[in-house]
Amino acid sequence: MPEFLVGHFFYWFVFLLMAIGLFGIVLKRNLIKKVIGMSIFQVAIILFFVASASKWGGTVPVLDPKLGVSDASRYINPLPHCLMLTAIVVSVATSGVAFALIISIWRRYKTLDEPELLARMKNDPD
Amino acid sequence: MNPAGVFSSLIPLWAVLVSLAAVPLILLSSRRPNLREFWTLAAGLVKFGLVLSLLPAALRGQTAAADLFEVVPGVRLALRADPLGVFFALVASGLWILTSCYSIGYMRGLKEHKQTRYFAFFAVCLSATMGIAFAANLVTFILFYEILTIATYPLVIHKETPEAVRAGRKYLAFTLSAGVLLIAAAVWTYQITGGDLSFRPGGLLAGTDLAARTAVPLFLLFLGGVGVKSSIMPLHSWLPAAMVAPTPVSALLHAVAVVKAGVFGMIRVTAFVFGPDLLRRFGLDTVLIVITVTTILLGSLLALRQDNLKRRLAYSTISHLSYIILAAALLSGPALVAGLLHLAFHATMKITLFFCAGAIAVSLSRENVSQLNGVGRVMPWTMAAFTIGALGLSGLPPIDGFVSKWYLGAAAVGGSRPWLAGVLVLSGLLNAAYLFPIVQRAFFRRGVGLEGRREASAWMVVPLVLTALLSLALGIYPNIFFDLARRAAAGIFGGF
Amino acid sequence: MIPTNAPALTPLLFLFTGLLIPLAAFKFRRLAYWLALSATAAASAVALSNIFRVLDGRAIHYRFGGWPPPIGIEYVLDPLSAFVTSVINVIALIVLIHARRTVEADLPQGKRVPYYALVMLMMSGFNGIVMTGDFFNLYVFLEICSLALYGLVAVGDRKSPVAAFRYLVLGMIGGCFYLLGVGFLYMSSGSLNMADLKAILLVLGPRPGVIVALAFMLLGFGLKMALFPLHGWLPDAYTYAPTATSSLMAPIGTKIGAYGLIRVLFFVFGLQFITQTVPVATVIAWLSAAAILYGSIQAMAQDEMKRMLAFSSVAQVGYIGLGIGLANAWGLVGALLHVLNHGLMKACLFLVAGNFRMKLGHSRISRLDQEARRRMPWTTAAFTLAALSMIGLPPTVGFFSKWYLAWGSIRNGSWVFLAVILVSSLLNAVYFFRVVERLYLKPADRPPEAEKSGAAARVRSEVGASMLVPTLVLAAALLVVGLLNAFIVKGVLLKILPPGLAGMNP
Amino acid sequence: MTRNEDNPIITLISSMVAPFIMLFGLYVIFHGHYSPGGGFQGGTLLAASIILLRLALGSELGKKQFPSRWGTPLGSLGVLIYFGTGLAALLLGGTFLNYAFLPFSPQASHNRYWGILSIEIGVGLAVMAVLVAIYDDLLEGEPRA
Repeated sequence: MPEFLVGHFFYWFVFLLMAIGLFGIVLKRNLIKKVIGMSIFQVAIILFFVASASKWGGTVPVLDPKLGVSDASRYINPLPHCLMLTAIVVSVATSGVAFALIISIWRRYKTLDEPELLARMKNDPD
Repeated sequence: MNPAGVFSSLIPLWAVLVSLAAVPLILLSSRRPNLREFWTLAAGLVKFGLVLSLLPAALRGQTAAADLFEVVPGVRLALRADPLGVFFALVASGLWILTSCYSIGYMRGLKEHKQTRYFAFFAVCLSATMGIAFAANLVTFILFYEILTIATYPLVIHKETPEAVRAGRKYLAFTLSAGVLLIAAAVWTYQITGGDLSFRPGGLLAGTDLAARTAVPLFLLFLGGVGVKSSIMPLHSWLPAAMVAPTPVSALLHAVAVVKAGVFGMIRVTAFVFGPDLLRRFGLDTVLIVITVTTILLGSLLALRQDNLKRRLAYSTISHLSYIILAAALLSGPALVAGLLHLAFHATMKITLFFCAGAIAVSLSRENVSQLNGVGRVMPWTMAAFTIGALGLSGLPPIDGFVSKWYLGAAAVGGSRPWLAGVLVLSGLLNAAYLFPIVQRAFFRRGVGLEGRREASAWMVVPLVLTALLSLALGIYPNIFFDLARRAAAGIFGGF
Repeated sequence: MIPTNAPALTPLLFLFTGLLIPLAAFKFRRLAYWLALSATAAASAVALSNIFRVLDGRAIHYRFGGWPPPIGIEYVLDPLSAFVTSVINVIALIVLIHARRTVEADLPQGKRVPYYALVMLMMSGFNGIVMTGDFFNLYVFLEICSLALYGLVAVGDRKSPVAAFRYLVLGMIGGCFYLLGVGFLYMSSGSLNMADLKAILLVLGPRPGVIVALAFMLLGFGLKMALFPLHGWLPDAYTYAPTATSSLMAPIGTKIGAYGLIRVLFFVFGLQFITQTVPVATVIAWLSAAAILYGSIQAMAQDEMKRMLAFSSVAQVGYIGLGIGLANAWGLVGALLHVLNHGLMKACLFLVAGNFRMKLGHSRISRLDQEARRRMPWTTAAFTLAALSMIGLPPTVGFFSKWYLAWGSIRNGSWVFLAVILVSSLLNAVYFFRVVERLYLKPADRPPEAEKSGAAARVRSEVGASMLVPTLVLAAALLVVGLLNAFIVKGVLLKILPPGLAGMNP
Repeated sequence: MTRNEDNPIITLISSMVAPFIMLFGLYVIFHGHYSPGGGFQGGTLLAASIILLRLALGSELGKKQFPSRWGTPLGSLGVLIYFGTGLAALLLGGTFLNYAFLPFSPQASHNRYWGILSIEIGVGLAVMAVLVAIYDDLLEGEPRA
């Protein structure tokens, strides 16, 4: 059991981050804080991928003349990093859209507090 | 009806399509009522002619088949004018012509609104009825069955009063639920037979080894599906409600086309899907007999209590429809012949009665039985026709109702259930009890407020006299229908 | 050129147009719409012709950048992807024809060009999702179309940014769950290529990592396709989005989730895995059954037509999910046919709602009456036909989806599902006839002034041809596709089914 | 953001640093195809330099250098460069983005080299433009700082 816990430590770390993110998304009343929660959530997954690529004794996956190309096991897997580059772009875009939405919500309802927002929406005829 | 007797022909298809083709014409000529009614009548005549042209082959036991295309893998959209189908089509299309004439008089007499919509949907209904008559398999049957359901709805709510809207909702609630059950039953059958849904004399499921726990629920699903339109007893209450529709609708659809489509479906289910053997094996025929006997007696009793003439006739219809189902449930050739005869003959008689009710409503604005005192004096033709219909429904010779009831009684006695003959006699008495007082009031009581009232227009009186004469004529000379019914029954039960 | 590049053509075409529109509109503002329309038309043509390319059952593989899979990204044109792209592109084409006037009415001048650019990006995303054979690439396209959709929703009513924000939060979570699933899958197998993974998973069997991956991926797709109980974003988004967006989203958007489910469940994990090893199919089926009932019941309570249609979409997605969850041939055929059918029906209904909004200024059911019908007889007729189809009356398409789904249920002996399917058609009847009845029978509250002056009472103010024709085309398609469904089923859908599915023969 | 004081240190330092950031961004872009770096990173650096100027000098002055209406078209253009490279490969007989088919040189390996470079340039341009556009759009309509 301890080996299981320790051996999978990065899972726990990632899940902790995800839980924090979800906590922010679900329970925080302020929309900005929700977006922060979203970012944490996305970062957790990005870290999960990056961590999955690492290994003991591996180095940066950039061609190192000293190591050559024959022994691929000396490099860590570059693929997850590439994937996460895209995921980061996605998360930037998502946050950008989220902030844009928040701004237009603010302009219309002058509040970012969710319960307050819902109350004002209810009083708002279409 | 052996496969050799099947020949390919598009006439059944045209018979279905002709009134559908009339719909756009009717809609386009909405501003010119005479032209519009011409289209209706023309379509009716052409349709009747087409059905008549199928008659000789059907009398020889041959079947005209129009295979179109596949709608569900393994099942084609197909029409087959087998003797049974031609029988039903003949009744419906023949009476449509008379009803159309009558409708013209009725709608104009009452200056009804939205007549174009009325005639258009009436034509759609007739198409659907033909489709039901000629459907070669369950999918085609369901297709037209549901079209009929929907096309009748605008006719039921024609008056657009709150009462009519309520009746329409009730009608839809019943019929759509029934459609759903029918679909379930069809899909289940499809699964059991492995993709075959063709109606087959003697039973589509006859060859399969169904267990009781499949057969009984399946039959109940079918019963629910076709039982609503044929208004067997717990499922009947939409029919009296639907009497808010204009009288020609009640006359043709709620005495002939729609309800008989349900009954016809019941015959298809019992004789062509399940088959006599299967029904007997699981005792399902007894179930059916119990239901129908209850419906016959209760329907008649309830009819006694109705003061509204059309509602009284509606309960009478409920009880008479069950005669036909009872005949089908007896699972013998003679019984089926009797049932089919009743299908045709009840149509002629009941349509007469409804026509009379409509004529009274138009010229006197009276709808209740208690208001009919002395009506016979001012509307002699109408009430004479009514009398013929009433006599026939009670089963007195020489009206055609006697013929069918006689055969039914004979079949019941000839089968193993002679007590059913007693039921028939009892219900005949009840029929007399709720119809004769009307005749008696009309002719032998003094009415008030009838001065200056006359018969309705000739558009209405002529059709109702014709249907009354037809009832009389068929009572004396029922041979064509008899032969056709024998053909149909012989296909299922073998010669007899 | 086209045959060899067929798989990549539609996503690239939309991407290209999406990029071209802002540049071209720098000078010619009006060009944006026509560029979008012609791109969609071209894509529809390509997609339809693609169907015939793969009818022999062989998939066309396309290697991006020439890299061989499993390292490179592969696009696969097989019958499933050909069918789904055809459906979404053709429906998008019809909706876009309709959209010109509603976009002009709904959006200020300055937002129209970006709007069409976003529509193109969204379509690119949809096509990419369907065509790609790579799980991570699928994620990228999923996010492309989601991002475009957030924007497309947010330009609607006053409340739309809030709806879009909620959609964004849930869509983001869905995307992340999917990505997490992909991560687990990659860690367990070392591959992201679907075909490759299929082979690997056969060897790997039900390892914990694989099961967790499947669960997360399903959660992700469920959120994106609004499968009950993950549908929370959908009603608001559909209601407050501009007409053009909701009529694109409703018929197309949810289908993508359905496609994802089918692809992952049947073509990667395989039948054995999802029915026996880890019976997720059963879970999906039960959730879908709940969705059908929940969506239908909610729809009855709605007053705003778009909102009613939104809840009805939740229910209809349930049909598709149910067909998938049945995990037999006819259930899946029903689901696939319903992808097409629901696309047609919902597009038609949303176009009708758009027509009402255009001419009456609202689409509130409680304010509809005969007056609306008198003014817009064709729109009303289209609505009625679509309503009949939603109820499932023959010969409209709705009947046949129900037929196959009911058959699939019976084959599995799942009587509960059969009952759900049948009961739901009655529920549909209740909430659609409510509207139809109003349109035809409810007397106008305020008799129009013109009524008294005779001839003028018959004033029609039907929408213009560019809006009416697409609506009617869709309505007619409901009948035509319904009658010809056996050709589609036998010609295309049966070829889609993965091998080994139970009950292939009728 | 609400305090509008000209702080000479900030103005001066950021004006001096910005060109270097930009230069470094270009370096990262142009070396992306054979060393760590590339369009994404370089584009971000370029955007950072522009946004830095906007932050430090205020929107009005900052936009002289890069008007915000350029954002979307330049972004589109950037992706179109990327897309065009891929399309060229497709039109010249390869699959989309198969650089070996590009017409830069008869040698396939050189073609890959140039192909990736053009891709990186496109991506860099797009990332820069889009990030600046996001910044500008979010600021749009704010009361002037």
